[in-house]
Amino acid sequence: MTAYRLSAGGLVDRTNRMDFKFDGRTMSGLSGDTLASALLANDQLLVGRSFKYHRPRGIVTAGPSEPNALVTIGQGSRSDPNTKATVAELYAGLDARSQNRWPSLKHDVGALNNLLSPFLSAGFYYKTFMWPAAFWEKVYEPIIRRAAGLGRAVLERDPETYEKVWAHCDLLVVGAGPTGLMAARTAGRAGLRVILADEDFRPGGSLLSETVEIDGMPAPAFAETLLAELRSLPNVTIMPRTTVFGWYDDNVFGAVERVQKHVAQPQAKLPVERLWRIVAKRALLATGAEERPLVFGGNDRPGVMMASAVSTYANRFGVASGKSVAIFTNGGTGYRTAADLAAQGIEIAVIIDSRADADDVAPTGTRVIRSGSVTDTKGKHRVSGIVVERSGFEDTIACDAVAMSGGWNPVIHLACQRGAKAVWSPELNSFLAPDVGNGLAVAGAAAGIYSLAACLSDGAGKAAAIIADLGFSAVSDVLPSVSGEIDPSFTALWYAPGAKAKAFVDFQNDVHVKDLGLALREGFGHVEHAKRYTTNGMATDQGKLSGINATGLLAAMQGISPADVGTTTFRPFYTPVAFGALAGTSRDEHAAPVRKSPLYNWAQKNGAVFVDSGLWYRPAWFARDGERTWRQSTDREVLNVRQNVGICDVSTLGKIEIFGRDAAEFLNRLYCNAFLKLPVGKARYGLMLREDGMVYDDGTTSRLSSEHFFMTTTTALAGGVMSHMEYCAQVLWPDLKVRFCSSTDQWAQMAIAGPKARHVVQALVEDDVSDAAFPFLAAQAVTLKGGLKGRLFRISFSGELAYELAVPAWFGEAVADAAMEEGRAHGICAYGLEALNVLRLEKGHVTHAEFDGRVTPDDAGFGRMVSAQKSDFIGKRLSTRYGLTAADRMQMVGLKPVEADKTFRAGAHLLREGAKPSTLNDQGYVSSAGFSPTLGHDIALAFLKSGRERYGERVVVWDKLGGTETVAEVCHPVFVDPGNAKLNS
Amino acid sequence: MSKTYISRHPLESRIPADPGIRAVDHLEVPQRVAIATVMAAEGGDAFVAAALAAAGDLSLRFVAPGEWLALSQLDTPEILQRNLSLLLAEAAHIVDQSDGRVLLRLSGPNVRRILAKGIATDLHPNVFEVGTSSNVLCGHISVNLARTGENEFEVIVMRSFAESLFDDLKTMGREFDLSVGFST
Amino acid sequence: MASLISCPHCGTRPKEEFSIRGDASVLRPDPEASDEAWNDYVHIRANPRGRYREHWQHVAGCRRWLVVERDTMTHEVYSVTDGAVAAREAAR
Amino acid sequence: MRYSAFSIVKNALTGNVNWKPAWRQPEPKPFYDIIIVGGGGHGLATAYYLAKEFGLKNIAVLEKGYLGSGNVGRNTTIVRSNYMLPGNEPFYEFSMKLWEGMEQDLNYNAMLSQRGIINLYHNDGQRDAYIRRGNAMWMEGVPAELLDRAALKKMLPFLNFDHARFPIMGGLLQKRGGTARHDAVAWGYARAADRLGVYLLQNCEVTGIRRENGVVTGVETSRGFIGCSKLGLAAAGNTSRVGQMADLKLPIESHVLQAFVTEGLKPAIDHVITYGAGHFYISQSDKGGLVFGAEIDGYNSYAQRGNLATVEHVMEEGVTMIPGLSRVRVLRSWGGVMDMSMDGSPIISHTPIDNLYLNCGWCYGGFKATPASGWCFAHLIAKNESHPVARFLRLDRFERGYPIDEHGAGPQPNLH
Repeated sequence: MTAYRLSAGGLVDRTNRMDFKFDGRTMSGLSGDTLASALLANDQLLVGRSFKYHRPRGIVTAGPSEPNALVTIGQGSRSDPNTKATVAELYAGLDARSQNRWPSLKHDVGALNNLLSPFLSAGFYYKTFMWPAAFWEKVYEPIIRRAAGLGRAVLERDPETYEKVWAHCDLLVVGAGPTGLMAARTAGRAGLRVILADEDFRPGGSLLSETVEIDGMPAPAFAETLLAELRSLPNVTIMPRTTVFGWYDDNVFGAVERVQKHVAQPQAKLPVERLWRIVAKRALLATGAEERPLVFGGNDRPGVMMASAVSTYANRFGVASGKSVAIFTNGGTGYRTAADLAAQGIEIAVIIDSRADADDVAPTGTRVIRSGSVTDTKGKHRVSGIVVERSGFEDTIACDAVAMSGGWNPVIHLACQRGAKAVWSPELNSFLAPDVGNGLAVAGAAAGIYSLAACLSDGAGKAAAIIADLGFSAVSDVLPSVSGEIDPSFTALWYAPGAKAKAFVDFQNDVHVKDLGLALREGFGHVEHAKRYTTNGMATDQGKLSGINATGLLAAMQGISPADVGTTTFRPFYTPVAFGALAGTSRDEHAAPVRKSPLYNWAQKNGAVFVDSGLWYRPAWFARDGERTWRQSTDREVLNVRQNVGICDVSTLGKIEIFGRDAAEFLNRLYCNAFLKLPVGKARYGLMLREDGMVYDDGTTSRLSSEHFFMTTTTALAGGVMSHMEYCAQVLWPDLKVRFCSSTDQWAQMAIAGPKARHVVQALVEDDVSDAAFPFLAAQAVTLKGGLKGRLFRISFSGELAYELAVPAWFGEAVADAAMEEGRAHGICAYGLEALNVLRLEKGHVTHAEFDGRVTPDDAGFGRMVSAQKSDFIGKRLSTRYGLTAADRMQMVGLKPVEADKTFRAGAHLLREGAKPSTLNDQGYVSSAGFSPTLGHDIALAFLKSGRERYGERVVVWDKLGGTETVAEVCHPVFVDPGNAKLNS
Repeated sequence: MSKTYISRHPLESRIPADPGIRAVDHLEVPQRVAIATVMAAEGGDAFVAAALAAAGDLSLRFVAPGEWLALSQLDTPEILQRNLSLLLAEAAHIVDQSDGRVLLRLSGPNVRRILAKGIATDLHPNVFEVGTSSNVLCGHISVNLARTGENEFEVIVMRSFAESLFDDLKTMGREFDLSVGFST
Repeated sequence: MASLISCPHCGTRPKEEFSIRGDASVLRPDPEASDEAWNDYVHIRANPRGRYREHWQHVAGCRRWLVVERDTMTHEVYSVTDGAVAAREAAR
Repeated sequence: MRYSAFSIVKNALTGNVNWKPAWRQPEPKPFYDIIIVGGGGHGLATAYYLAKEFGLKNIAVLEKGYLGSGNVGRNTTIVRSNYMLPGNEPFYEFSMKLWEGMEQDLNYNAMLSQRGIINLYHNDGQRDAYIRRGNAMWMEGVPAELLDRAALKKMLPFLNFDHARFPIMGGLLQKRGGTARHDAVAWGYARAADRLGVYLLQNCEVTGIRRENGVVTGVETSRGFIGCSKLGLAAAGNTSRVGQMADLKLPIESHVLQAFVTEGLKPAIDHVITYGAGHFYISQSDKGGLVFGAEIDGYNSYAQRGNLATVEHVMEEGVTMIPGLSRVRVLRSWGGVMDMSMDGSPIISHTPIDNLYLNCGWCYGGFKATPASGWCFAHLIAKNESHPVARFLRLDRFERGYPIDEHGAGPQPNLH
């Protein structure tokens, strides 16, 4: 027994015991504990294994920089790997397991790596595993890969929920320690909208671990007083358990709130974690400082901890880290810990001070070794003693814990995330935050101010400056008085001399001093090279503890200043954030919104099988009893449309109402074909190009009155075309008198197609729809029987006699029902996208399978449609480029199999008969293919080099991916009704 | 043959006929609102804005410079369209959107906390004042948001997105036991 | 810049409400301009590090195209102008 | 010093204190026959192949920061040759073959891991496009397989088969695709080039390109003027800035692409997987971190950092593709500056200036191209003619109307 719970003290609730499990063993902790403090209270020093050498490791810190005490919490789909025990809030029933060990934490086979460590020095991967050549891929790499990682991700569906929220404030204070609390109070009293965020479950920061008195109160009580006032202010929001992880452009901060990570059974109506996007006019970093480890021989033995952590465990959690604690320090903090231990009655084995002339006062009777160095530690799974050297004399001193203090680093992470580099302060022996403008200020220990009294004053002062800057007036304030402070200043010590064992810099990744030396020797001395070569700072703590020492060591080894070495780049996330929290509710079926057509219910009633099409769900086919495959349904639907009549939902096409004196001119510039003279009451097929001359989209546009047009776009590009038109109208031609808006959602639109379509349409509308009164491409407002107003268009994608009827969306279902009813006598059927695709394929009509963004109008056979008369339209000039008019371009053709029972599919490539497959011999590809029930064999549209000259030629449809080769005849791409007799009937 | 077609509210399948107990935070869906897009013709922005503002029986929602949604809870779409045409004549283009939009009304003490889960705009009472309206993104869906009372907001969404938005709002309100129902 | 854009019509909005098209300083040439002028317009970009004018559309808001003048290194925004206003100015 | 089993053992037993620097830190000479601007993967590979394959000497690589400080050290390490268009596929397959022999060639282990890359498809249109692509690969002799849903389910059971907004229907597999250790590629080429006498000049920023009578005579640098007979630019991310020094008009925009890594995890994802209903892609590194990314932020930027909105979008796609990622914690995000070209394909080309050569426009796919880019650029510089597999990657293809547009998105860089 070494570590233990003190009999009294701390901010834990001794009346509320909580049982939890570690590696299957039941242990007991208290409400207010972290998992780490509870483990220590149970004398569990060994908590993990390091990454490379699998060395036994214990708790080092009491906070988010913990490199060693990583555990998996929870079971099955609720397990969280790599959770830091030092920040995990204890709850009854918590189930934690150690990681990266097999078969057990105590007996780990992987520890053999430790014996091989001479071969596993920095960069060893790159020099080795190359012989014999074939072995890397087959033998070495799989072994290395299997050794990867720490915790295990189960990759099962997470049963819990997450959400995201936006918040706005005048001032965001990051950190609710002494500085942050004072800043929030000052700003809150002045009436600013303040958000005070703190990563701990209990706000107060270092005040929770302090033994000084403030305004005559113990520090934690003082914190509670400030918090009580803040809670009473409606303009102040306190957010505990909230880590601000990133600082983004325009003072937007990302923060994650652990809403229910500390409960065994989360409530279903609340998320477990919540992502906050905080838009802050100003922000104040009051993130405090991080204690710096000392780099000495054997410094990774379980029981070696940060001095401040030893103090925190004693003062805040009422836990002694050992019965006899040795302290190794280069500054005042070691003496503070000594005082804390003495106050709790814990034995201090020795204080080793690296400095010769320090005048810090040790507790009475404590042995102090000045100018001393720890060169090694004793013990196996926990420390049992230290080897101390002073002026060439060596001494072994028994102890069961070591508190180390290498000084302090301001926590400046957020301030350095947007490109500005940390600035070295020779006075403070630390990197300080750069000046990043007035959006973000830094205060207190985060600004290198280590005296508590000064922090309280700095927090209030910096807040006052922000208050004035934002035009508020500060309420005058009396600063609290502090008694009993210890001066935490220190002298830099990058490396404790005389190490007799590996002296670790990065604990988790097992980077020790010699690795950095090797990196330097091999030319990897740049701080980024050294990081990448040795992996120093790349572990889950991202170098919070190791970065500064690596910089210091690289500087010392080269005899230069740490300023000349610099730091590696600080990047989000300050501490790791779960995918789930960053994704929020936008996942699974809710990854994107669903758009539903007004005819969705109608389709569903009629047996539709839906397929997603962009954000929409559209009917793919309408299964009837006895049909077992989509092909059966589709073939029936196609034949029925060709022979009788069918009805299809086309509501998802983009619809745009265009008005204005210059509407026609606008369209004329937008489309490559002419629109100026489109008569009122007529629709026209239009082809829109990109400015580079390639086809962008197609559709029909109808002239409903002289200054009112109605455009349809494809479903896929409805949004894109709208944006393109807005760009043209607003940016390119702002002086054209044209206005437009989308009416896609206003109309339910149905295509009624087939030789008997007219009977159905005439039964629905009052107006005369005969060919004479309403010929092909007629377009006008109509009145349905009963008075409902709609629009009717005589356009056809299927190639049949066809109408598109549009009615106000809420009436869509009823009208479609009526159409089915009226059509029953004519054999009407509903048809879906699959049938529509076959119908258009038979007719040689194109879709985005053909218009894939690399196709010119001429490639697709629309060359003559492009107006030569118009002086300008989008895409005109660049469509004349050499490569876009070259004779060997691929042109759209039809294909039919030479043997009628042979099939082919889209994506196959084309070869000349007898030609060897090669990129050079590649003649083109199939863009769309399918079985034509009308013709009784497969047909395809394809793009073939100089294709229009090659009708009648045989080509090989080469589908190596599918293992087929089919001989096909090149033909005209219109397979059905090339004379348009049906269309015009 | 003459027919009377029945119109269906796009959220019919989502909202129970029996609304149950109304919570303090409530999502109310009016059955039918006449909505039209009004686009001022070139140069007519100021005139149209003034004319619309003067027409007392309309609710106006800002969409873009020279573009608004005009709402009427009383008139039919046809009457709204006719009234707007009479009012604005050549000065504006009017497009009926009554079938293309769905209006939802959120109210209650936690309404801002609910909306903040989807909307980035600062909805603080002093910032987003009563009468303010604007198109905003709610989650992944673009909507028109208006503050219509102390703790009341109206959201207008495109018909095809209505179910998705409705589901999203319910999820956003789950924490506060948000209740839903058609207007009675 | 890239977190928030102050739309001149709608106020400050998050990046999610916008789509981005590219360089706003290139002007569509006269139909009769040279091939080179047209190729430059469609394909050639100055791509400065520093001050830059870029077209953003407030797609989830007013749907206006905006010219966002900003710094491509610091991401600071200098101004946001309605695209039509900027186009008329440029044409002058 | 050559790395061998013998040298490893010998050094291990002597405390690893006798390893020699991987490359020299030389002072610049006043003149080189060839100067390559950019000490990233492409520039270093170019120098290496110039020396090794084309027997040239007196070459320098100028790097403004440290070697490999650009995108070669900040990408998601994916190696593949699964392209569709004839302008691209032969080039990337040439690259793939060079990857496969790289370790032995360089005597440096870049840890190529051919674990297979799978591109998921979610609808018929995507499937057809992948069939077209897979067949284009086979045309070039590159094996590809189309997996259906059942095969995929067996191989990647953790994908979201039951609750995906856009159902996963299948995938296109290239088994030879995979990953490599990105930094090591730069270091391997640097070390090998150095051994062949190439001068690697770090902290040597080019500030001007000196021209006389229409040809380049040398470069002004932060370490003084350095003359040359031929100048090759391989400064992706900063191409426009360097190109401007020679008044080049370039079809390039710089965009930021973010990448991410999770905490180290035991092996969980064995392939490189790309999401078809978005841009998400993921693989697991040999250290255990899941390395992933998705689309570019969308705005022009030279800052090597991105924005939260994109981060969230990437995570949404990730969790939707693999629901079990939900509780995995993301450790770090970073940004690289992409040379986005007008058609999404790269440029290895002559320029209007006779002795100035250009290598740029890698968009977000430059890493996999590193060896072939180096080889082909070296070929162009050494022989003054394009390597056959890179002959379509010309700078003038835009004005001539021969874009190589894999996505069919047209001349708007942020759509590629």
